[in-house]
This record gives sequence, C-alpha cells and structure tokens, in this order.
Amino acid sequence: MQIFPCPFCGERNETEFHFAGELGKIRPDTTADVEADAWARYLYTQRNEKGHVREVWMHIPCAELFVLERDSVTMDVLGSHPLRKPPK
Amino acid sequence: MSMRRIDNFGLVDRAKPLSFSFDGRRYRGFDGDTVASALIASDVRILGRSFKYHRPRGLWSAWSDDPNAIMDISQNGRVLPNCQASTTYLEDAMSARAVNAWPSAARDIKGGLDLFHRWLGAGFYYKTFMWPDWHLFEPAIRKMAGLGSVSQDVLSDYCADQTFDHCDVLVVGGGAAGLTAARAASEDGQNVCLVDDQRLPGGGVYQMQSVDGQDPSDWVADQCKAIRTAGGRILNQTTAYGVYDHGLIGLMQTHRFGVAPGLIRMRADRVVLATGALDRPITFPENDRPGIMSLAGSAELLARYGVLVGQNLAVVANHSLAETSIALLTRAGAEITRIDPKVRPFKAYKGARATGLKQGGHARLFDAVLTSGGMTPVIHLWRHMGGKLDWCETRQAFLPAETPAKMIAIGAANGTFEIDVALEEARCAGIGHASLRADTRYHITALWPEPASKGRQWIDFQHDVTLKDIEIAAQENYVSVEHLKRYTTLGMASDQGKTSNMAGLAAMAALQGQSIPEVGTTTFRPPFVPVPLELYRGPHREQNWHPLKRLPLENTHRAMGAALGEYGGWLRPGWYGDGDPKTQIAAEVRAARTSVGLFDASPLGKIDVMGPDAADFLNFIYYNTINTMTVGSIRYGFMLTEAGVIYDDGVVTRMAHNHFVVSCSSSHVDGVRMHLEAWRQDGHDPDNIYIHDTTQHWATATITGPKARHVLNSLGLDIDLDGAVFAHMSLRETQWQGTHVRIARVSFSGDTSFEVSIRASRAASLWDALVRAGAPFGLCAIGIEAMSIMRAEKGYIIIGKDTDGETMPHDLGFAGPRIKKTSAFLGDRSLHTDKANDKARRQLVGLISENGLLPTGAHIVHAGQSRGYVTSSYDSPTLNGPIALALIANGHARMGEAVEIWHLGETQTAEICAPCFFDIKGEQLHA
Amino acid sequence: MSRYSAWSVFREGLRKGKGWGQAWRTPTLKKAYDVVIIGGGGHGLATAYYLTKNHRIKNVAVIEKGWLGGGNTGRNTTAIRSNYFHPESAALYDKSVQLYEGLSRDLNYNVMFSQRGMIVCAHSVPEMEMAARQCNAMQINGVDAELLDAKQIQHLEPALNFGASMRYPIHGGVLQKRAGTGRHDAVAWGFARAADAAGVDIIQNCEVTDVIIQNGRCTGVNTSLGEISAGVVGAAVAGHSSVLADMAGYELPITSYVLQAFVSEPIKPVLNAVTLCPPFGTYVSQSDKGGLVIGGGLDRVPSYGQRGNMPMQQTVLSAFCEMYPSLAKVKLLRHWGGIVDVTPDSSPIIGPSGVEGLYLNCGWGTGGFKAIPVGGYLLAHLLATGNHHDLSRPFGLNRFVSGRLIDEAASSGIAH
Amino acid sequence: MRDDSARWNAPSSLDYASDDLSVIEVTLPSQIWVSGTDVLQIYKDKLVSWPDIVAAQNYALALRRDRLLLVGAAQPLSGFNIQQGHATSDVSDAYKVIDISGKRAFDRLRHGAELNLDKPSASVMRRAFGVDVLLYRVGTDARFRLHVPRALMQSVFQQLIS
Repeated sequence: MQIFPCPFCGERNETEFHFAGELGKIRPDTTADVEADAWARYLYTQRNEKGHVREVWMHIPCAELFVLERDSVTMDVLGSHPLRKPPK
Repeated sequence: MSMRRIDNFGLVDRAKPLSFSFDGRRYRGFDGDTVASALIASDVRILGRSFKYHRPRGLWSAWSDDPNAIMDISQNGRVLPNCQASTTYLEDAMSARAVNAWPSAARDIKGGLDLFHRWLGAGFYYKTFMWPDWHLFEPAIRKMAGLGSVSQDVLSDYCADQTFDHCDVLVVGGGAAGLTAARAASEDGQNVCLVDDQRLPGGGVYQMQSVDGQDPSDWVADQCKAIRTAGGRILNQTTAYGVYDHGLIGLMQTHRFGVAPGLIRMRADRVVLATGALDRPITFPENDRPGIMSLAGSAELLARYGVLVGQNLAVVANHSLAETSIALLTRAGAEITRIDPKVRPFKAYKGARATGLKQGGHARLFDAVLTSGGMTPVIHLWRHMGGKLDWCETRQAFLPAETPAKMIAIGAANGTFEIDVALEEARCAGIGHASLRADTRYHITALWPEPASKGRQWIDFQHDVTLKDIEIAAQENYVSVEHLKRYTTLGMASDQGKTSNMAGLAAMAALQGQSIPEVGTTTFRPPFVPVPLELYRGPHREQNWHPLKRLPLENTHRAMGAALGEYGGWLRPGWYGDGDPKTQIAAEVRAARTSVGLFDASPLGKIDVMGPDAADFLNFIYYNTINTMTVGSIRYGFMLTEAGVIYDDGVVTRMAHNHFVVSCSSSHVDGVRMHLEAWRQDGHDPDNIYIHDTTQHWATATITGPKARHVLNSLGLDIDLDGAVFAHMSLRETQWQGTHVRIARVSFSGDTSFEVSIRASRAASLWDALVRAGAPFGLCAIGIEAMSIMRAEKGYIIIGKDTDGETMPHDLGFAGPRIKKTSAFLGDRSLHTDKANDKARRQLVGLISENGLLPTGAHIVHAGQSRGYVTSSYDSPTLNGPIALALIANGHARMGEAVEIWHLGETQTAEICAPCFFDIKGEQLHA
Repeated sequence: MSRYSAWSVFREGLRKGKGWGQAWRTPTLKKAYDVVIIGGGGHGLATAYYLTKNHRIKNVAVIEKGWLGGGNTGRNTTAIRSNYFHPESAALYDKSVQLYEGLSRDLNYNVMFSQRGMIVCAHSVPEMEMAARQCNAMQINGVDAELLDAKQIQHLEPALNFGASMRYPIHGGVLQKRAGTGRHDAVAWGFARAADAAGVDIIQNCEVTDVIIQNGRCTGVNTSLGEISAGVVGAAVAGHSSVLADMAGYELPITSYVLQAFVSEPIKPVLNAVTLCPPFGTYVSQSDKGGLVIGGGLDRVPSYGQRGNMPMQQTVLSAFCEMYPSLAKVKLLRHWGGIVDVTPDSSPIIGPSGVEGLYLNCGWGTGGFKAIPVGGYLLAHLLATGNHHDLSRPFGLNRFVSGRLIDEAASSGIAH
Repeated sequence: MRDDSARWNAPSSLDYASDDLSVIEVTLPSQIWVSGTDVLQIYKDKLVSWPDIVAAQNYALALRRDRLLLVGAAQPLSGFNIQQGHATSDVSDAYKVIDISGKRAFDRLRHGAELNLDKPSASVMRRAFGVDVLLYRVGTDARFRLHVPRALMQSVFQQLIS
C-alpha cells in the first residue's frame, strides 16, 4: 500500500490514485496536418524508464491532476507538484 | 496419562484437560497445549509423512519452523486443511488427521514408495512420462501429490476482520529483546505496538532459569504490565507476515480454531525486529527419522508445555548455546549423552519407538536425538523491507547488514545471542538509538552437509530433498540457487525453507567450491508463514464486491413488483410483474408504443460543465460541434478516445451560455467525469471550466409514448408542451409543487418522450403523481429490458453492445464532423489512419431474417472468415417479428444483400437492411 | 546429450544417477556469433532452439543477465491457451498450443503440458452474448471452443460458487478443451537443454550493457563479460524491453507493470480446469503438485519492482474467495510479481526494431508464457531470413502507425 | 434475464445503535458545491478540513483546490456566475449523510480507510469503504460525519456496522 502525496490533500493511500500517463506528452496541433507516425508516437510511445520517472496522476477523490516523481524500481516517492499553472 | 509431562514445567493449565483425537485414536492434553505438544506428551512419535517418499515424520520443532506435522483438523463441524500441529492450539474435541497418509501416519500404505527412492530423485519427472503422453500419467500423479484434503463445505461466518492501523514503533516478536525494546519505547512516550505470534509472549525466555534475576514468567508479566501502563499495545497470536511497498506491514491475528483470522495493515514509523533465531538441522545419514528433533524445539516443548521428549536423550550440537537447552533438559531429569557429530561414520537408524545412532562402530538407542546445527536469525521481514545481509563467519549465519530505513533488528535476529547484551541492545533500539553489534561470546564449529558422503541425508524434510538430490542437480548444472530450488523443490515446502535453506545453500557451496555467501540466498517472499486466503476477504465481499448503485426509487420499484437486476453498475428494474419475463416485457413495449410508458432513467449521467471556456472545451471533447448550440437546445453526440474510438454517447444540453449538462451513459458516469477532469486540467485552463457531477442529486422519470404529452399535461405544469413550441431536443425548466424540475424532450425509445428530472428526495412523489396521472391513459411502468427492445427497433445503439473497441462514428453513419469539423477535437487525427479509412470496417446495419430470431453473438461469415457479428437481436413486439442490429464489414454498402450467419456450428441466412425498423421517417418522434 | 526416457531413469536409478550429464554447458563466451539473442527466458531459449532446428543456424549465443528462465518464464501462472477472438491472434496462439502439444517429445524434456481445459465464465445475459460472440469467433478461427451453460460448468468445476451470495452468478461460459497449464521452469530448461545440445552457447550472469550500432546497423552487443559481435541480434527481454530500446535508440509503445501471482499450499485435487471469471479479473488452476495457482490483473502502478503488493492481493484473493468459497480456508504459501510489457492493444510486438539487424520479440503483456514456442519460432524465422513469417506480420511495430491494432479487449465490447 | 431482487437487500434505514457504536442519518438543510479559483479564500472562516471539528450549523467543507461544499446555506441558482467566476450546483440530494459516534467509531472507520488524526489534510474528501466520501468531525472529537454518494450509502453503511 504505497503512499502518494496529493499536492492539495497531502499523503494518501495509493488506492485513491489513478495513473494518467507519462509527463510530457504534447498533443499535436490537429488543425494542421499531423504525420501518421508523429500521431502514433503521441498516442502510443512510452519512455517507460527504469528508475526516476515523472508521471501524471489523478487523486480521484479531489480530482487533482498532478506530477508525481518516483522511482519505478524501489517505488520511492521523490516528489509531487500540481500539473496546473499557478492560479491567476 | 501424559507419559512425558513434567511437573513444575510449562505454562499449560493442568486444571483444564482437553480431549482430542489423532488419526482416529483418542488423546488428552491441556489448555495451552498445541496439538503437537499434546501428541508428544502422549508419546506419539509419528505425526506425519513426507511428501514424496511417505517417510514417517516426527515432530521437528515446537513452533512455525516445523515442516513435518501437517494435519487436517476438524472441530465443531469446521474442517481446516494443512494445519501445522505445532502452531495449532489444542481445543476440546478436536479431531486431527495426518495429511497425505492413509489409514494413519503410523501405518501409511504408501510407505512402501520409499523402496523406489532411487528412481524418484530430483527432477525424475522431467525425464520420463513423455511417451506416449503425459496425460496418461498425470491423473495418478495428481492424486499422489497434494497434502491435505479440503472439505467442500463453505464456512459460513469465516470472514476476516480487516483494518488499518498505525503506530510510532512496531516491535515484532515478544521475546526478551522485543519486550525490552517495547517497554523502553513506550516508557519513552512513543506509541508502541508489540506483536507476538504465540498465545503468551516471552519467546524463548521460559527456557531460561531467570531473566534479570527474575523468574521468566514474572519477568514477562512485569514487562507486559509496564508496556501497557505506558500506553503500549501488545497483540498476541499476531504474526507479522510480510512487509510491502512503503513499509506497510501485514499482521495476521489468529483466534480460536475455525475462526477466520484478522488482518491489520500496519503503518509504523519504526519497526524493531526481534524475531529471534531458528535452530537448524544437522545433515547426516537418516537424519529424518522420527525422534530426531531440534534441540531448541525440545527445550521449548519443555519450557512452554512441560513436555520432555524423553528420558534418555542424545544431544548432537556444535555451538555454545546448546548448553542452555541442555541445562533445562537436565533440570527436568533427562539423562543427556553428548555426541560429537564430527566423528564419522555417523548415522541414525530405527525410528518406531526409539532412535538409534551408530557412530564409529558403536550403536546406541535413545528416546530422542536432539540436534542443533547452529542458530539462523529470522530475517525474513528484513529482506521484505529490502535490508541487506552480511555473512558472519563467527556465527556461521547471515546477519542483517546496513539498516534499511525505518527498521532495526535486535536480539537473536541480529545475531546477538547473549541475553545481557540483547537486553541492552533492545533498550537502545526502543528509544531509537542504534547500537553497534558487540563481540559475541557465542562460538560455533562450522558443520555443513558434506557432499559425496554416504547415506541418505535429508535437507528438506517435508519435500524429501536429500543431499544426493542436490549433488545430482549440481552434476546436471542446475547450480544457481533458484535453479537448485526449483529443480529439487528444496525450500518450497510449506515451511518455506525455514529448516532447509541454509543446509541447501551450504551443500551447493561445497559442491561448487564456493563460500556460502558467494552462492547467495534465495529470495525471501511473503508470507512468512502460510496465511489463509480468507485473510484477504474482508468487507469487500458478496454484495460489497463492487457494490451496485441504488436508485432513489428502489423501494417504489420493489413495491410495484419490479424484477431488479444489474445494469451498468446499477440495480434497476428489468421489468415489472411476476409473469413470464418475455411476456411481461413484450406487454410493456406494446403499452409504451400504443399509450404511454413510465421509465426510471435516474442513472443517466448529469454532469454540469460551466465557465467561460465550457463551450469550447466541450467542442474539443465531443466529436460533434457543441459551441454552436443555442441555449435550451439539446444535441446528441459522441465522445471519442484519442484513438478515435467511441467512448461514450449521449446528449448535451445547453442550459445557459456558460453552462452545459452532459448526459452520459449510466455505466460511464465516473469514467466520463474523470475523462473531463483530466482534459480540463491538462491542456485547458482549469480556471475557466468547472465540472460538477450532479448525477446522484437527481432522479429522472421518462414518460414515453403517444400519450406522453397527455400524462405530463395532467401534472399541471406551467409550460406549453405542444410539439410545435416544445420541440424534440430541447429543454424546459419549471417548478412542480414548489420543486424545481428539468424537462428534456429527448427520446431513447423512438417515441415522443419527456425526461423529467427532480431532486432525488422528491422522486417518489413525482413518480406517484405520474402513475396517478397516467392511469386514465393506460400508463405502464416499463423496465430497461423493454426500453432496450424499443431503442433497437429504432436503431439506437448501446455503447459496448452495438459498438466495440474499434467502432468509430462513421461506422455508425455519423460521418459529418470527421470530414467537416475544422476545430480540433479528441481523436480527430485517428479518424484518418489507414485502418480508419479501410473499406472493410465493420459498420452498423440491421438484419432481417425469415428463420426467426438471430442469436446475439452469431457471426456473419464469408469464405470461412468472420465479417462481423450480431450485436442486438429481439423479437420485436411492435413489428411482430425478429429484428437485429449487426456490425458488418462494409455493411453500409451492402444493403439488401443476403449474408450467411454462423452460430455454434450451424448457419442460416439473413438480409442486410438499414438499422431502423420503427418510425423510419421520425414522425412519431417529433409529434 | 544423454536421452531422457523411462529406461534412462531406471538405469540411472540403479547406478545412483552417476550417468546424468549436464542439462546444459557453461560455455565460454566467444567473440562473435552468427546470431546473438538477448534474454535467456523462454522466448530467447526457444528462439535459439528453433534457429538450430528449423534454420540449421547453430553459431548462436543466448545472453542472460541472471539465471536462465529467471524472468517472467519462472514467475507466471503457467496457463497455455489460444482462446482468442481475432484471426491473427488465434493463428498465433494456436500455433503455440500446437507446438506445446508436441513439445515434451520434441525437446525430450517433460514440460507437463496438461490440457485440462480452460473455462471463461460469463456472469450475465450480456456476458453470455459476448461469450457466444467469442465462441463463434474461435470456431471460425479453427480453434476448439464450446459454449457451456451454468449446469455444464458446475459439472466440470463443482468447487465454483453457485451459491446465492455469489456477487456475479455464473450463467455459462466458453470452454477451450485443448487449453491447460505447463510446468513453467521445465519449458525454459527443456529449450535450454535442447538448444545447448545443438551447439548454442547459453551464457548466464552476463548483462548486456550496450547495443553496438555501426552505420545504422546493429553489429553486436557489449556485455559485462565483454564485447560480442553478431550477424543479427534478437531481443527477447520481456519486462526490460524499453530499457534495451533506450540503449539501441528505438522507441516502443510499452509500459511495464507488475503482474502478481499466488500459490497455495498443496492440497489433494479439487480443481479440474483453468477457470477465469472476468468481472473478478481472477483466474485459478491447480498445479500437478496440488497448489492452487491464482492470477489476476495488472497492478495499478507502472513498476519495475519485481514483487507483490497489498492492494492487488486484496483484489485478487478476495475475488478468489468469492469464486471458490469452500477453498477460502486453504492457505497462501507464496506470492510473487513479474514485470510485464504492456502494449496499447495487449498484443505482442514481433518484427524489426527500426534498427537494422535487430529484431524484437516483446510486448506479450500477461500472456508470454503460453506463447513461448511460437515466439521463439517466429523470432528465429525473422533472424534467419530477415523477413516476417505470415503469422508474425500483423504484429509488427508499424501497426501502431496504421491503426491496425489487434485488441482482444476491443472485440469483447469493452470500449476504452 | 434474471430477477435478482432477492439477491440484494432492500435499502434499509441508516440508523444503528449498540453500546459502543451509534450511527444516525442526518438531514442537512442544503448542500451546495461552489467552485472557483478563490472560493477557499472567500469562505476561509467557515472552512472545514481534516481533522477539524465543526461546531456551526453553517459551514464549508474544503473539497479540493477550487471547490467546497456549502452546508446549510441558502440555495443560490445553479450555474455559472460570471461576475464572481463561481460555478454553483445544488447537490443537496447527491449525498446521504450519517453521524458516527461511540467508542468504536474511529475503529470502524479505520476498517474502511487508512485514517490518521495526526496527519492533517487540506480536504475532507477521501476514499473509504471503496467509495469517495467526505469525512470530518462534528461537535466532539469522537463524532464523525460522513457524506456518501447517495447511490452507494447502503454499501458503506453495511460495511460500517458489520
């Protein structure tokens, strides 16, 4: 039972979280032409690093989407911060 | 009665005798006994049989490291398989039976198998049984294998109590070190929890004459009292069986026999490991004979249960701690003969009533032979936690090395075998100070298996792995520790290698000419002791295994005779009435088609999307164009995944310029909410979009059919329901009896329909009012089965039924946005891949058949290949005949074609048609 | 290689096993091989075996960083089946089942392929309709399948829960009789022994540290034991495919997850088939030794940590107790986790890597064990000929660009 | 097709009392979600998080970075207020609410969630008994209030008292 830190709620049990993908996927501008392989890379390719990873997770009860840094081998949590920009 | 019970020894309550049976014979023991101790007290020597050769097995040890005495035990109508006799506390009227032996452990008819041991060595089964076929041999082998038998009955209230807990300091093990550490920590003001797997804490201290100058029992009682006084907790009969990610520790609490264990998921800031050490066997010929047991185990039998394993005892030991045990046994009146295991040849013989040892030409008989090959610290949890091990040459054992975060090992678990040093170490650990491992006074002569020596020498007692097996494995190059383990099954018995791993490693090291640490250790995996699978069955069971969502109107439906069933995660009325379901459902369809039906649509999603960017956001989320909708209008649309596949369908209502309501499928609400939230926060400005899932605030009653408007009119609402004013796909808000209602003119049935939504607490009143208002028009409550037929008649899809994980909107005939929509939307680019443009895509069509109902799930076949399948199929009460929807390759271009339908080996033909069988022009819908 | 048989077991019994030779050698690494296979698990070893058997290529090394068969081959639930929906998958996995059917005799090593059948239960009317869709697909694909009702399932597997409190009552299901289980370690050992006998060098405890690429072509690997040059290189490193991809400079659509498995103490036979209850996500069989072998779904957290964790245990084992309430009193003996490669469509990737001279066999997700023979067969074909076998062509990396994914979950109506 | 009415217990009342555990259903005058970038600031004085103890009749539960639940407030119109930048929805019937007290109250709650009174949290939202709930204390340090999505309250209640 891992403990993940929601940037808003604080530390909670892993069952409250949902893995939402690796950090850094940028959606191509689909109003312009997007090459098939560029689109495929956006959709499917993963870095899938062994060790330090930066991922997007959702804390389901409060719906906060945030960046979680952790070690994918030891499962140590290295940090978390909100995905969104600071409020205006 | 008890031939081997010694007065003034042991902790059992001699005022409470208990009666039990083993292999059909009756015995007596005392409260506080284990089944094993009571049997030994009754002079029963053979308690089990080994797995493969069915060799007779006596008790090896007094607690969880015993691999031999495994029994199916029943009591009070409860039968539990594979109980370890040494850890099962005796209860009155227990009936125990040795596993894998018949008719009894003493006289097992399969005992003769041992004669064939030459041919049954390590891995023999990999080398034969191939011709003609493994299946010929397998059934017999399966019957031979296995230990206990499981009774087919289901124990009614056998469910684990599961909880979460936390403490500052968790002390594992209630021996001298553990108690001392727990006392120090709790008196230091820390929140302490001490767990010990026995009924009485104390570990091995009862074997000592005194602790800190006190009688051991008094000392234990004093420590427990002090711990409790300081606010600490002591959990008896509780085993820490595994450490998991982020330091979560699984604790199993056992109770009386037949009562399911409890699970505590413990979170501790610090863990003090005081799990002690295990006595390990000595490897010599015939060392598996009954009557040969661990020296520490025999001392524990005496100290805890007052049982002396025999009068005339041989002790074979190689280390200094043996003296404490010998002193104890001597105090109880045993005559001890010391045997030096180094003098060879040395072997055991006999076994039925006495155990013989032959050494250097001399042969002697003993009541029992007590061996001790050295102490192995119990470091399983340490390894679970990721702690490293160091080989200690002085102690001939692996010891905890660098400390993992949050865990410290003390006492014998840390190789600190001297009580005075251990107590000091424990006090330091209790208050959070690490102490350096002191020099030890313990001395041991290395004594490990000697390859190439003669005789059958057992390494794994339960699994019948002998030194010879390890030699063969090495000879065949199964030399990595894991290969050795898997090839010979060494250490894979139910004691998880507690007795066998070290000897096995040492044997392989000797064979390879390596040191023990060079060979390494196998992985220590949880659980430390076998735990009942039921430990994991807590409140999350039966109805609470993915609990269904309940309707606000459930009791109303029940009162109306609804047949409730699971539909998309909700418990909903399938139909109403007790008659034949098909007849009832057909009647509901007819009533709704000819007059008016009333349907509970409450589970439909109602997600408010609000804010300045709401329109543009939904325009991105939906395949369809949303930002052009006028206020008060409703639009049907699809949400796609980025792979272009339809994720959900439903209607969107524009409530106000900055306010939309997304009505997604009932089963998808949670998923859609998360989907919207994810895209809101990633890629959009979350300060300009807010998403409120208000689904469960609302209840929705759908009135559908030609008379729907009449019924609604009778409610006396202040809105004009005329079709020309209140058109299909639009919304009105008003009050009904002082409560706000939303009325949406949308339809899933294909008839004129109004969905009236009201806050859930007012739903029953509204429903009752509609039932009353509808009575003159022949209103009929309809369930979801009738609705499913009606929507299929109209060709309306159900996501996941009439679509699959490849279906895109253009496969359903909604091709417009794919070509025309210019702004970006989810999944847009994926609608133009090679696959998306493929002519042979499966497309939604109707099927008509002259041979009756087409089976749902039947395939359309051509030239031996599947070209699609039937997704929905009903006997249509409206059309008086079968209708079907199907996904068929290139179906849109094949209208009118006859196709071959395959179902379970039989074929028939059907004709492709448009997927709409009712009100094709939409006159009724728009009326 | 001394041949195994009932006779040899008898003979060696008489002479205390003195004649048993090494199952495989511990060879010295050579500087160059025609083919280097990275990964000494089932797939890598099978590749080596089929290179020697089908293509007469014997100058082959299999490089394993730990002990052979120590990855997912040694930590799975041993199920073997071909109950697939898509023709491409059915053809692939049924070829594997066919190879398994003759494997013990082929390798002269008893892998104990026990065809006791696999039942996929259906628990509602919609699931029964999907079961029919699945069963028909299998039959059309030429794979044996039967649609059963609840009574037939109860007859086959009486220990299943047919009681009133069962959360998902069983309506029926699909049976594949030819499916079953095998002895997982034996599959690795059998392939290793046969490949070794044909001349393949199996190098254990040798870690690949880098992939050597010259002028865009893979020409060998650097290892902890030195550099090896190779005519072609095959990678069969389930669980670490992305790590290798990173070394070689190509990209994969793979995420690594832990898949847990559980085994109980041995008990006398109580289960006949392999049974899966999809809404519980849990499947169960009983090994020849008597242990209940329990598997479930992927963990929720991407991970390279090769160990079990509690939330998934809770899910899988509580599901087991729902499915087999009378067996809830049996004790759990061990649990473990393997790292599996998960692709977007849960189908494998077999084919060119994008780097010339380097071919892939990965992405098997939770189902690699059952595909060991065919995975080796097809990678061997690619390495030997440079071209796809017809069976592997649909499974190349290019399917992610063309959108031609082969998604079993998709066909069973599960919208994503 | 199958009639499973008998497989599922009909919803019961949400009241339970024993020596050491008491559960009673609470009817709150209103529950309203208000979202906006500044809502937590605006309602700062009324804001409740974990492990706060509520004393007032009207209060605001912190749910997330930009949302709270107003309890007992007059019901404004649902929708988006462009001046304030606030989105509002009436969810008075979306949650069923129970108060849990007695010696075993916290212990029972810990059967459903990993709870720690020493670890403050900015929100009262958490997953308990498998459901996303709102949990905080009212009146005393041993009386807990639980808001549960209406459709799943039966399941949570059964697990709580079992």
